[in-house]
Amino acid sequence: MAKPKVAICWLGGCGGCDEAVVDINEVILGVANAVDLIFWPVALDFKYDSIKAMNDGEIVLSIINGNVRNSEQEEVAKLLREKSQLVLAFGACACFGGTPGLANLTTKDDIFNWVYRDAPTVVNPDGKYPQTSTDVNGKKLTLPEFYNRVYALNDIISVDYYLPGCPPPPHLVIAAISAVLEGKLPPRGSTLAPHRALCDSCKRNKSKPERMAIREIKRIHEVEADPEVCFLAQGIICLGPATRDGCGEACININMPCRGCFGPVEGVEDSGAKFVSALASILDVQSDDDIARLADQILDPVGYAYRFALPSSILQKKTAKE
Amino acid sequence: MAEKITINPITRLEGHGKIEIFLDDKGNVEDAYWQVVELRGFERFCLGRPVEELPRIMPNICGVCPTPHNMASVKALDDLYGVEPTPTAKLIRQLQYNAFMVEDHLLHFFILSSPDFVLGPGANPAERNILGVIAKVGLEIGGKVIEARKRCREIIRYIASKPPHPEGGLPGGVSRGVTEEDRKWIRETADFTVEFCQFSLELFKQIVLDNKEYLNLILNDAYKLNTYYMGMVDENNRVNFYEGKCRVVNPKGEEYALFDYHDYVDYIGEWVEPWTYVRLTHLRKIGWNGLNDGEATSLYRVGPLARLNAAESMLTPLAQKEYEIMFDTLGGKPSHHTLAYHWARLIEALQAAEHMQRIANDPLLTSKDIRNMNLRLNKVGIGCVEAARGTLIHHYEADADGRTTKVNLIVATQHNAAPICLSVKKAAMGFIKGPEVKEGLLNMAEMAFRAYDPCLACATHALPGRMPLIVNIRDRNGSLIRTVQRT
Amino acid sequence: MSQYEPKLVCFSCQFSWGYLADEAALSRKIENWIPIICTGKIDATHMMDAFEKGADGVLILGCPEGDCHYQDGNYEAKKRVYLLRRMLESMGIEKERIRIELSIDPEGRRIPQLMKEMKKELAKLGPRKGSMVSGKMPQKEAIKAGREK
Amino acid sequence: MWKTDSTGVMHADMAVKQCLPPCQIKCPINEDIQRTNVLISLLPDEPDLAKAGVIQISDYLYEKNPFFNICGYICGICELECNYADKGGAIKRRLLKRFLSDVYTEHLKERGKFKIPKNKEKVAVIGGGPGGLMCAYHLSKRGYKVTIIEASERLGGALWLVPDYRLPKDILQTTFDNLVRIAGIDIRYNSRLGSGELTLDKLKEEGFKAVFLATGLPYPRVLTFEGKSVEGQDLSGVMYGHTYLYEVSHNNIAPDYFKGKKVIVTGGGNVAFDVARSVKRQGGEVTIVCLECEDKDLKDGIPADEEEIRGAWEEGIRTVYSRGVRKIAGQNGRFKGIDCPACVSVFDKEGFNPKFDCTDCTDLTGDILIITVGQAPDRPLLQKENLLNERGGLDVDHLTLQSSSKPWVFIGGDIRRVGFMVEAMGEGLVAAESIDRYLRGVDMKEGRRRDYEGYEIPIRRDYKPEPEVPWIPPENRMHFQLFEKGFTLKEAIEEAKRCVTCGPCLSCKACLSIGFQKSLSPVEVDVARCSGCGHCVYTCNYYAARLVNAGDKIVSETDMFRCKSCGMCVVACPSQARKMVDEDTADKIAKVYASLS
Repeated sequence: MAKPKVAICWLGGCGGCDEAVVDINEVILGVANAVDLIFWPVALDFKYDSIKAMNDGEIVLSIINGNVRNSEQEEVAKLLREKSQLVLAFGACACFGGTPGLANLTTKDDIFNWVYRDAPTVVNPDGKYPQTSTDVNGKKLTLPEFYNRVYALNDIISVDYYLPGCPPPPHLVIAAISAVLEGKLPPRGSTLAPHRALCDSCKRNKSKPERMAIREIKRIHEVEADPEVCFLAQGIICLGPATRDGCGEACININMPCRGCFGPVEGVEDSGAKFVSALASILDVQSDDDIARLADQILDPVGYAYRFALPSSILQKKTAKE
Repeated sequence: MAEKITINPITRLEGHGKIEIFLDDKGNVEDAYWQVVELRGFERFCLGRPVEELPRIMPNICGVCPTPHNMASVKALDDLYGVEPTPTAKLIRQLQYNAFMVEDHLLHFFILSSPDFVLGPGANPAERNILGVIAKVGLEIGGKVIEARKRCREIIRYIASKPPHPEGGLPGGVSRGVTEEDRKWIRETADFTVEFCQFSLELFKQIVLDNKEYLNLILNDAYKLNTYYMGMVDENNRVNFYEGKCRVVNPKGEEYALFDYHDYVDYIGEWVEPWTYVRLTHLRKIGWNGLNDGEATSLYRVGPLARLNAAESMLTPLAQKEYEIMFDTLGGKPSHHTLAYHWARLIEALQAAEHMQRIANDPLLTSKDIRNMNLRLNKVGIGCVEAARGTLIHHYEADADGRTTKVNLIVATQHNAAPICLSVKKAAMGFIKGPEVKEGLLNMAEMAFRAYDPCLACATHALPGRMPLIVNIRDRNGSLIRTVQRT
Repeated sequence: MSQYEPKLVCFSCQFSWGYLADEAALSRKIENWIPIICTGKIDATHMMDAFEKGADGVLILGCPEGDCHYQDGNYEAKKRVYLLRRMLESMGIEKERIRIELSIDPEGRRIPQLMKEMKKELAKLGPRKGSMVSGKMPQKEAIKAGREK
Repeated sequence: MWKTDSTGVMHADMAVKQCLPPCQIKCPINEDIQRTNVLISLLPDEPDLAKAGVIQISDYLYEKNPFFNICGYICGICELECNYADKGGAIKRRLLKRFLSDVYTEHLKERGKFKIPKNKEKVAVIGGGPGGLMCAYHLSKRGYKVTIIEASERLGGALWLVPDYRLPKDILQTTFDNLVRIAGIDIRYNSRLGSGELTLDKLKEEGFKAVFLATGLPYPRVLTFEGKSVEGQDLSGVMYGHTYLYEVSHNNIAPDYFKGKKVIVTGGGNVAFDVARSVKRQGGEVTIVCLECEDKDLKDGIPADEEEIRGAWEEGIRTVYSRGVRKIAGQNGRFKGIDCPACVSVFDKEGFNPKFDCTDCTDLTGDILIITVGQAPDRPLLQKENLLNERGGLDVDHLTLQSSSKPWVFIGGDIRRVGFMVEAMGEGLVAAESIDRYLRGVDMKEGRRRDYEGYEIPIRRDYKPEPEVPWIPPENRMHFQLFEKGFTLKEAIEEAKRCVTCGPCLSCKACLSIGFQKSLSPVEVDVARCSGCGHCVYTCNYYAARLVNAGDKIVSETDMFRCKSCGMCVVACPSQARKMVDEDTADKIAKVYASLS
């Protein structure tokens, strides 16, 4: 029987997710044998038309990484959706919008003005901005439309499975791929990662005091963090409690606190909101002034709580629906 | 017209790219454009973020060369906080950095370039890939390539967590130190890579230099571009990836400028064209003179060949030998031969490997003194490193709370953007005659552009590793006569 | 702008607000009123949800400082509101859109009045500008460009 | 394997564990203190609006304690264990009850009789003091035909000896009259057990199926020194505190009876202080001499209440601590003074066994000596009824109060162990239960031994200081009117709010009874989600959320008894691993939000 057709595709990503696929090293050879990799721009030639020519659902699995920021990405996403039985949102950008999703804190105009006008190195006497279509001495050059905001993949198409992480770690990539190959997939809509929060597997979890309270917020550069002790217990913002486990504590291992690339814990809609609730509750403050003092030590709440997931936050979904 | 929205999966970094080639009546190439079609706006959405978080955000610019972004960012923080990293911290950072250079360069060479040389530019594309290379030079090489990548990335993981998204690095130091017991496997990895880089250079020489046809190809005018070159050098004008001053040499090879990267704004300008999202850098003092490599050109190139042109020697002995051999063979400095980037890349890989080896044996490596906590927040911080693909500059400003107020980034592929356009055009003109385009010729055009490894290419660090390319060929009215793809 | 009527959601602590009034009668008088056993029970998610569901503001009426039946629930709410406000501000939602008031009013007479006051404030702010950038949303599924040929 | 032929099996009765706030554990009848405090705190601050609420609360208390209003004047035993004691002062529970009393005592006459048909056996209660009354009330509530055999002409026993300035007589009268009416109890006044025909067997013949003997301690204890009675107690000018207070309660002593007289009172208990302060009010110049030392916290510390000591001191009563009485000196038949050696220790492991240092003596002269060193039971009677064991102690079971010699007789109250009024009431309650079991023929002990667990004070940012309790200044209170002003409605509400409700919801349910909550929804932890991050532990002010080791992992759990269902841990949980069982807040919110768009 024919090998299952699999497509791997990036949208607005950084290539790290493709690297992550390659990071399964030897295993990739086995996978390459088991499936018919019909579409992997980073690795393969492909004919765009050949995909359009396929029957709906002819592709068994499309692994899509990256978010959607322009018309081109939107179109690929929709095409692959139509041709694929399963779509796997691969990596934080596809699952929640990713770091570039923070761009939703600003506007397209603001970005253009800086990049093409205000940046110190810019030389742009005629104030030219990139156009979707330009005539260069009689020759028409086109560019895709740059949208006003970043979208997570499931804002654009329906997604069957999610594999979060920036990027997803090899062991989960392998697990996900074999799950598909062996047809051992959980119900649609599932996230192919553990259900609990990072603390569950964090070696520092046992180091916490019985009642953890924060009296001072410390920023990562301000202290020499104790590599054995819970970051929050040291007053260092760590997203671990509000972030899905599965990364293998990559950052914790190098003595850096979690920033939430695995997104919300199973069943939590908006990890940012939940994190604010949780963090506020362990602030040990004595007065209103104290609340202000301590909370203001948290320099950038949105940047911590939504480092990887702004476009899929409750409030962003709103604008997505509009 | 559906073709207009055909996805052109070429570039990474600031996203995708495509090449448009325009023919004149005779069907000869009149014009060619390489377009970067994506933009993400890191320079804006980083505003308001705590500045110390930037080294954890910037690697998302590129998951293929994230370590340079991480490192440039950390160095910008050292600068912003007016702090010198401890000697040990500096060693650890450079260990991570060189490990990255080795894996990135080697993989680019084997998976991307070697097929063209080992098998020949005109070889059947179906075999013209890493598998073909393995078939020809032996299976164990494929294994070694994967092994080299794996082992180098282990070092990165150890120091800075996820290799595609390093999260380490703090102003004045690193977040994690190296232990004595770990020094052992790190040293073994370094030794292994030095060996493998030497082997690779030998392979390159046998296959390419001992083959007139290939040598001529390298020296072919279609692959020649007379530009300035920029690269970072130490106080002895030796190639240095991690620190030093920026040295620019003119097309004749004479020093045009030797500047502290803090002054980059005086030297580097970014030209805006409406047909591409990438800003085209050029030498500001000369001024934008368009896409040309004539006398008046203000274009400069960066990356392996550029670095070697801009420097006077290599940092490490073995690499130095290779450096001399290369310029002798290519007829002196500077070399304008774009394909020589591949050779230069291997020589740099060797330097990186040797440097790793030196660090792995440095007694200071395992000291506990990995942070300099004596931080004094300044207003501005600028960091610069030599990324695999060329000079990378991160420029931050922050308010009194250390909140980011300004970000300006100049990334390698930007420096090369204009030259790439030019090279592609030249190569196209050189090889594509008439609308009947042979795949081999097309590949030759592509080779011009691939030589820069414009980051998108390193995305092909993957099996079976074939460079995808879509070229739209249009008549003088601009209507598309055909889209050529290698199949 | 004149006919613009801001939508307000009001949470109130049962131990201090309107506990002597007939709840049913009162809630007929006050729209979008949610009596809750302790304001410490209000999750940031609830507040964000309110905005997402179309509220222009959230008013939280807690019990007086030190009088919380559950010791410090009113204070918990304060901490949460303060932090959330700061976050929402950077997301383009003015801090005036969440207000917390710690006081007592067994009959609950002041609730409608407090809501009116806040609505006045909100009317000045005008309708909520989505949350930060709103984007033209490509509608799901329907594949347009890329296929017609 | 057993040396003897024992099976190794032995009946041990199960102790029923019950979690309560410490005040309710301290209270011998476990009154629902927390609940009342919560309800008082939610009263309207308009007196006439509040009245209905006060009556509602009081009715509930009355069910268990038909003279809680009296407790409101003289019983603050629960305050001794209040967690707040060392956080700013115990919650003034007594005054809160007195606040209720001020409204409710008046209202008592409107309270209807028990509806229960009196179709059960006849039971006699001997002694109409607090213990006897409590027993009678609860038996009659269960349908027994109860008769109180009272030696005197009034109910209340020793309560009458409490001076008016602490407990007005009309309160007592109203309370007992209504109690008898409401409970439908028969009373035989002026009939003393042992006098004339009246014996226990006689009562049996009369058809009483069970008897509760609660005759208290009718006789004053004589003054002794090193085991021997001190001579001179028969001198004129020497009297016993009890006799004195009895006469005072009958207004048999002229208001200025002690004018210009130096009066010495021996004894360190509350009764001694009642005596001293009454004497003071009748014009005497009073000195108290007690064995115990000044520091209440020491084992030999003075037993009288803080308030009594303070009151006496304010009123200019001098107290001589750590002195005994070795000799009572007289002159031609009249009392002249006492000779007081230093007391070096009052109690040893045997119990009360004072030691003196006779090299350190002082003489105190005075015109009158009032001996108030305790009371004694009617031993001869108990002997005659043969209720004593060979060691001369009462032969009763301490759990059931059942007499071993006469199983149909139950003995409790001061007669068994002298103590506070409410302790006697407690025994009355126990006796009622025992008699009921005895007459129904069920197991006397099963399920009765209780082992209480008290709770620590909940965590909060600031604890409030206790309110100042206003007393009439000493110069204006030299009369027998109440000198303590009760709480105003506002003060009562404030003080009730101060209570931090240490106890579990199960023993309170105040919020349910007023419809704040549909149910007590304990918090459940979904272990499939809990990562043991511990945020819940810090937010929980009741030590209900805690972390436990589960293999190599940590998870949180909820102590259902401690959980107050406030929901704060649910909010604090970043994993939504905590949720409240059948709880409607979410629906309420959803409903409102739905109406928004």
